[in-house]
Amino acid sequence: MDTSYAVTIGVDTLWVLIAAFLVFFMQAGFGMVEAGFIRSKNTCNILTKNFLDFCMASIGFFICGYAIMFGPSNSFIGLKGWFMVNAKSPVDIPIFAFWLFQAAFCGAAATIVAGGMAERMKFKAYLIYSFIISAFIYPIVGHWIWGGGWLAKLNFMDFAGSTVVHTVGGFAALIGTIILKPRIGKYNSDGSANVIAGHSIPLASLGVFILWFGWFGFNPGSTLSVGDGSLIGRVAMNTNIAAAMGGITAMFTIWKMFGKPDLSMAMNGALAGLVAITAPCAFIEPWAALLIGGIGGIIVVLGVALLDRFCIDDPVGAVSVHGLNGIWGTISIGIFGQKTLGLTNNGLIYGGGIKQLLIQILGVSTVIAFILVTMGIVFKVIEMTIGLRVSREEEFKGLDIGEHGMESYAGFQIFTTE
Amino acid sequence: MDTSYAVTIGVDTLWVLIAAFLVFFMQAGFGMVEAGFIRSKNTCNILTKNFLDFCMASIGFFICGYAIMFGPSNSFIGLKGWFMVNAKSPVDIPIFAFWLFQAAFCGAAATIVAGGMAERMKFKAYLIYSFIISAFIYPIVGHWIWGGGWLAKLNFMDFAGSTVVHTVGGFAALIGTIILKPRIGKYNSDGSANVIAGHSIPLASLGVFILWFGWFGFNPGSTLSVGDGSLIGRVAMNTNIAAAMGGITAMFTIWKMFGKPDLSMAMNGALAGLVAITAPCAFIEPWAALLIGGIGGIIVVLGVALLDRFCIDDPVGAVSVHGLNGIWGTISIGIFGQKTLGLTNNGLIYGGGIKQLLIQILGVSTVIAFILVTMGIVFKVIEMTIGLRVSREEEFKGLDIGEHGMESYAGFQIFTTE
Amino acid sequence: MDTSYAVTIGVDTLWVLIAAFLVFFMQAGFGMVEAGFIRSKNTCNILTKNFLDFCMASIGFFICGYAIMFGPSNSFIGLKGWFMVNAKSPVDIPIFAFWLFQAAFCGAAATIVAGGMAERMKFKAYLIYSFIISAFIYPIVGHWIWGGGWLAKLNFMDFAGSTVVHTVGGFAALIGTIILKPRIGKYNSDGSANVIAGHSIPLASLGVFILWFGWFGFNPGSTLSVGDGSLIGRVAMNTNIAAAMGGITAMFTIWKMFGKPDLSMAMNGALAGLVAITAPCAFIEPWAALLIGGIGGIIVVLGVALLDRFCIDDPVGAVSVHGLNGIWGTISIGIFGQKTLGLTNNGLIYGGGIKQLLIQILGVSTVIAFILVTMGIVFKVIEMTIGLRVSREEEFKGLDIGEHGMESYAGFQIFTTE
Amino acid sequence: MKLIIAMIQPHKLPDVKKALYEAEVYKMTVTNALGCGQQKGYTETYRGVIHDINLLKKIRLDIAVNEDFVEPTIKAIIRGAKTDKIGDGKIFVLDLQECIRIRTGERGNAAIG
Amino acid sequence: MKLIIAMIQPHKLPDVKKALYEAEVYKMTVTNALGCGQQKGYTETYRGVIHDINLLKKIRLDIAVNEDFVEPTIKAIIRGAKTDKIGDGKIFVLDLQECIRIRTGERGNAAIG
Amino acid sequence: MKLIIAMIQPHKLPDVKKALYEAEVYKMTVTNALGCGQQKGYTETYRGVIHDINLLKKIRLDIAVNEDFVEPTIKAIIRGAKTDKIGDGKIFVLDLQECIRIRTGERGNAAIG
Ligand SMILES: Nc1ncnc2c1ncn2[C@@H]1O[C@H](COP(=O)(O)OP(=O)(O)O)[C@@H](O)[C@H]1O
Ligand SMILES: Nc1ncnc2c1ncn2[C@@H]1O[C@H](COP(=O)(O)OP(=O)(O)O)[C@@H](O)[C@H]1O
Ligand SMILES: Nc1ncnc2c1ncn2[C@@H]1O[C@H](COP(=O)(O)OP(=O)(O)O)[C@@H](O)[C@H]1O
Repeated sequence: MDTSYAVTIGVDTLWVLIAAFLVFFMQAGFGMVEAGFIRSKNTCNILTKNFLDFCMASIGFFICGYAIMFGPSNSFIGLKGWFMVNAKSPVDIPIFAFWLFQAAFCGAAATIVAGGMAERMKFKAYLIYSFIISAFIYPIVGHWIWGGGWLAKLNFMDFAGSTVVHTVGGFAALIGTIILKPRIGKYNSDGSANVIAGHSIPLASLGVFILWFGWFGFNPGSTLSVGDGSLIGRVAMNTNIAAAMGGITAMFTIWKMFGKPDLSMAMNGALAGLVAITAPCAFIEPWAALLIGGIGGIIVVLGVALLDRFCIDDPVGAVSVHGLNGIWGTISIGIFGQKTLGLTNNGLIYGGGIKQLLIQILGVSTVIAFILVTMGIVFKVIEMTIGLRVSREEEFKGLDIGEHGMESYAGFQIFTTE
Repeated sequence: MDTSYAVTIGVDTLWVLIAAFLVFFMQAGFGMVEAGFIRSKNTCNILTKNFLDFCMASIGFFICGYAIMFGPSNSFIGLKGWFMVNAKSPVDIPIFAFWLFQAAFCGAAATIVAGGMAERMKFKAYLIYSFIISAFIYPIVGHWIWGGGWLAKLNFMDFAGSTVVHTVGGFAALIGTIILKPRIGKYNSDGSANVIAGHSIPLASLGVFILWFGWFGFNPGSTLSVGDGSLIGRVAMNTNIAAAMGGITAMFTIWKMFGKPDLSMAMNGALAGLVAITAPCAFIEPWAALLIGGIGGIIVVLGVALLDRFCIDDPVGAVSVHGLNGIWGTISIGIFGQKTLGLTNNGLIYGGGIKQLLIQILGVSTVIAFILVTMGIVFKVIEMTIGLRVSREEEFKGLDIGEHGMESYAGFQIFTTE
Repeated sequence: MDTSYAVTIGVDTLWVLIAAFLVFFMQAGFGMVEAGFIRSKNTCNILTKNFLDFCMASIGFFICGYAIMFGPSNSFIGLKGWFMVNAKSPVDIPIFAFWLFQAAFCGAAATIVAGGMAERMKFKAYLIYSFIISAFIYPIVGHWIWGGGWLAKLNFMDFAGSTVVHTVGGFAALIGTIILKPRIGKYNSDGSANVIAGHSIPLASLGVFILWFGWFGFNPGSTLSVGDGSLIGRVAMNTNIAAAMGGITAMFTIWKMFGKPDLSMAMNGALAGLVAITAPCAFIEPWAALLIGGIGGIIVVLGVALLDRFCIDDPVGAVSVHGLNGIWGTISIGIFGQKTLGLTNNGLIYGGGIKQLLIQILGVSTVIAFILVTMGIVFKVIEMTIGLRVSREEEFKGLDIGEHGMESYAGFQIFTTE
Repeated sequence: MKLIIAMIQPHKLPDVKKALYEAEVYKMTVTNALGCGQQKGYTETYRGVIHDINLLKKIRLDIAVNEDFVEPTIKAIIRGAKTDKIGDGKIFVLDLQECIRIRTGERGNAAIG
Repeated sequence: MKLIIAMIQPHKLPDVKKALYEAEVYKMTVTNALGCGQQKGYTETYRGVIHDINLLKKIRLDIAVNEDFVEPTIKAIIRGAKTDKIGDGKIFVLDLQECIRIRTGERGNAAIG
Repeated sequence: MKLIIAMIQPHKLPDVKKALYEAEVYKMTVTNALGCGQQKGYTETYRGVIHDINLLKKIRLDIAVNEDFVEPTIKAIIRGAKTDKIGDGKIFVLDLQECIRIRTGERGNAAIG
């Protein structure tokens, strides 16, 4: 046959779909990390939450999430395309492919919270929360930044979602865990913290690799088109460098501070680097990625220590990884970003002044404020109605038996003396 | 250099290969799910079966499977291209890429059975079975439906294999487990069932995510070409929606029926949704995917209960997930399918009448009959020759030690009091 | 809009990036296999090594690795493009994408060693080693073969790295484990070996599937372009056939020799087949892949037995899998390779005489010599400075507690009586 | 009072519990253990090395009873655990000087049940 | 000398250890066990089958002490383990005929501590 | 008859078993336990929190023997387990009133071996 050529839109769809598959797979990564970092007696519970919040997110984002996020109308909220009925795709690629990519992002934002509120939150309460955040809260923020909303109009930049996904998830986790209070036995009366060790480092390690792997869909996929490959190449390399550097700096920081190279922290560091690079990945040079990731790795270690100082119990480090580094990544655009790579103004060090920096700060702070208020209300209402936290007895026995009537590791002899 | 353009066939091959890789990866998913849902003392055994049936399938499908499935000649069986020697590809993409995609499917059909017959089937017997099904049985059915056989000629539709892969695997598992009899201690003399809890929920949960991930190759990849991306986009979205809805309905069904949200069932529900959507995914609207998946989730819960009623011991739910939902998915085309999306007749609700529905029912029933008979004979012959089931002592001690002389979790203290 | 067509370079970049992601993911596979095959008390340690060597490799390959491997200049070593500053890509695809693909390969070579030296090597020592091999040693060999160095000029062929990656890693592991000495209790005074069973077969099995999955990026991706898909199709199919056959032959060999089908060996066999097919995958017919993989599966079993004979303690079989089969795969080109598939001379059985065979042997032997000498020095120097091996007490207690102050499975009751 | 310790085959635990219930012995503590005795073990092979396992999985029962319950308890354990195969296990009887129920502080016979 | 065996609720172990330290009892051996007693268990449901669990997680303490430490030890255990809920557990006291410290070969009272 | 209970270092189990075999003691029950004694533990650090571990892995042996085997058994255990380091463990000897072999119903000295 005589050669026929592939149409651009087909190749772009192919690319976005593969990226969407990878982002979906991150859900498994979140599940394994969260499960690995908590006690075995609550493992089935966190996995159920993680599994169902993606299901909920898919349905919620189908029913109204997409309409709110990408539906036309005012710059605060979209209101068109309920149930995807004549919903439009803002880009060239077909609506269904675009939806899947966005739905996977929505699921990620939702599941971040599970880790921060792990080992004591009621399952019912979690189900409700997860539907609300993915059907309403997340899409609204998304609309502001990616849906042509007011922040987009201000040229606020967040390439792949440091703010949209990670800051949202991280600060929802923060307000959630504050309202929920620490796990029994985590802090002593004198405010000092106790170790509540994760039950499976291998699970956690696998999870981090899966997340890193999925991030190659998360960031490069956000180009939404292949073009001549130069942009997706840059984004992919920057993503990898930031992650690697984050892992290294986090390990050395904790090593210096506490005398041992703690894998759980090194892994958090890589995730921190990934979160931080998510916003700027397209607008910077690799050496900047090295810096951004490296700083991210330090931030996460200090963040975890800081939270313990304030007796805020975040079992998996969700707040430090996603919350704090979401901020850092968003701001870093204002410092290392380049006009030639698609920004409207150069970053600080390229002589672009503090203009972009201020826009970034403005954007991320409003989002944080919005999340703390709205999610604070959501959690409070849930607490006052069906209740947010399981009983003391159930917390001792473990949520697996209490909430699901089953064990995660039937037959295994496990000490539960915490 | 002056721009050169990518040829369609190259891009399509790229797509089909990536899909093939994802489908291959499902093998890991099956392994983890099956292992997680059984007792630790038989884990190494099921993983060995799962690992080797893919090896066997690859070789078997290379030697004669492909020739039988896609070789020209009569409409019952193909007989050309042994050892792939001048085998032809029925589509544009190169033969080797097409082979890999098909071989991965073949492996999936084979491994479904491992779960249904877990914890008591001899390893040798399993090796022989797995070669036979992947080299002969599966390819014959495949020939009927995808190889231009008689069902294809009747316009029987099965886009990605609800019947070809899942019904085949599910009903092979059914007849197998019936012949094999239940595990010791599963049912009491009064016919009531006992719990034989899976030993690792995290493994199972990871496995389900891997399967879901792989399904994005299984269904969208079955387009075998990228085109303008609209079809693969639709298939991918429908696949995701059905899975999510299946997980949700299954969870609520079991919650209602037994008082607890059982993760193992919710996960089975998602798999049920995936199996059900496999046949219709290209021919329907997303809202239909929602329904098909949701119903699939309910079917799987009722199916598991039903089998226990009849004292048919299916440790991982293979029959309900793959068998029953394979039927449901196949039939659903006759209800929700659309002419405009590539069917020859509209489905029931689009006023196409029951024509397509009847064809679908005819197709899936003949396949079931064929499987029950052929596989029934295969298992019976194996039973009478080398034997199908391990000794009572070995079943107590566990097949890991009995068949493989090793433990799955050396050093771990595990209660084995079942 | 009127159809626009996708540019070749974009599609090729897409392909190489996806392949790079898959190769990256192999890191998780290595981690799970290595962890699964050792004792639980050293699991966190091996995972930390595995995690950090990839981080180190990424940074090392960024700082100088790439410059040494692909920088122009003499045929022994490249010396241009430090920190990737005006580094060039030797192929059409953009430099950043090419870098990521190559960096992932570099990480693989580094991590192979972790398994061979597992359960007794100091963490600090490992960190230093991993930086040196990925920043200097590996790139030099890479320069010879893929960077236009002297072996490339001799038409030495290694399509995807049987020599460059696997022989390098395997023999670095060999010299390392020899210098390190066996684990306490592995060998008796009479030279007979004891079983030190791996602690988690499921982890190992998952890891092997991940590696196999990743290999579909490793080999087919090495085409670095999609073209009309026929080459990537061939490579993918050959890769799969060799792996499957390797698994089967290894299982039957061990079964015959020791009476039981040992999954850990069957899995090593599949990896052996993958390593062996890595060099020739593009230059051979599928039937040859069947042979090459099958022989690889036998080699690995005999190799493991042989090492035990010499009291060389290789906990995960790194030397047999990567070292020996790296040699076999490299040589096999000289036997089964075809001119029509891109070689300069036909292989032995195609009447091309022993020319290519000799070149292959020359190449792989020089590389081995180079590795044994350089890495031997590296390990010796580390031993004499900061020390290579942990204390006897720490080895008993486990490196998790000794080196990292944490347990891998907190709460689980584990016998540690070895 | 006596403390009865029994080592039994793991898969006989359900039967032993049933037998004990029938003998109206409802309280016990169960531990899993490894036993070494006449019962020969099995060989494991791992990566080409053969290995004899002579520590076999057993279940240990600790049951504190009053004098008049000693024989019934022993009989019940035997009834439940006996398979006439080597490895069935042993029963050990120790003298129990004192028994205290933590919840109530009760001591002696009253605290046993 | 006496051997004191106590079965307690897992989550009370830290409190019991604290109480024992206060009573200057520093040496003990801890095992995890499953207990069956008055305390009713819970039901598990798995894949549509309901299942009663009556073997509950317990911690077993073995503490060898000299005569004069028996009562203080018992009191300390009760202080630490008591929650007044069914399931708090039991303490058993056995006569210990001999105690040897492996390291030194010391015997008797000297070897206990 | 006596019941000998020994707490030893996990990695000494093979040596102890060898020593016992040499002393013609072939039957025993092994349990894994956590011990707390003079031997100081170690500190774990996890996510920036430091944590003292004072429950260390130990192996518990239960061996029922006839009178004339008591001393040989004790000596064998010491021979196998002694490393002269703190933490080597303890041996406890209890009086065993009765011993029954489940398989045969044999009682007393005959049932021990
Ligand atoms: N003298 C002993 N001391 C401690 N435990 C014993 C003793 N004899 C037997 N056992 C326990 O009883 C189990 C079964 O004993 P074994 O000799 O194998 O069978 P049988 O009692 O039928 O001869 C052993 O595995 C061990 O756990
Ligand atoms: N007679 C006994 N023999 C052995 N263990 C016992 C006995 N009675 C109680 N136990 C242990 O003590 C635990 C608590 O006893 P239980 O009867 O449930 O509560 P309480 O002692 O407060 O009545 C049980 O789970 C069991 O482990
Ligand atoms: N009085 C005791 N009661 C119960 N177990 C004890 C007692 N003393 C020691 N042990 C056990 O013996 C182990 C070793 O004792 P330790 O005091 O650490 O060393 P040493 O006996 O050499 O002084 C402890 O970990 C504990 O398991």
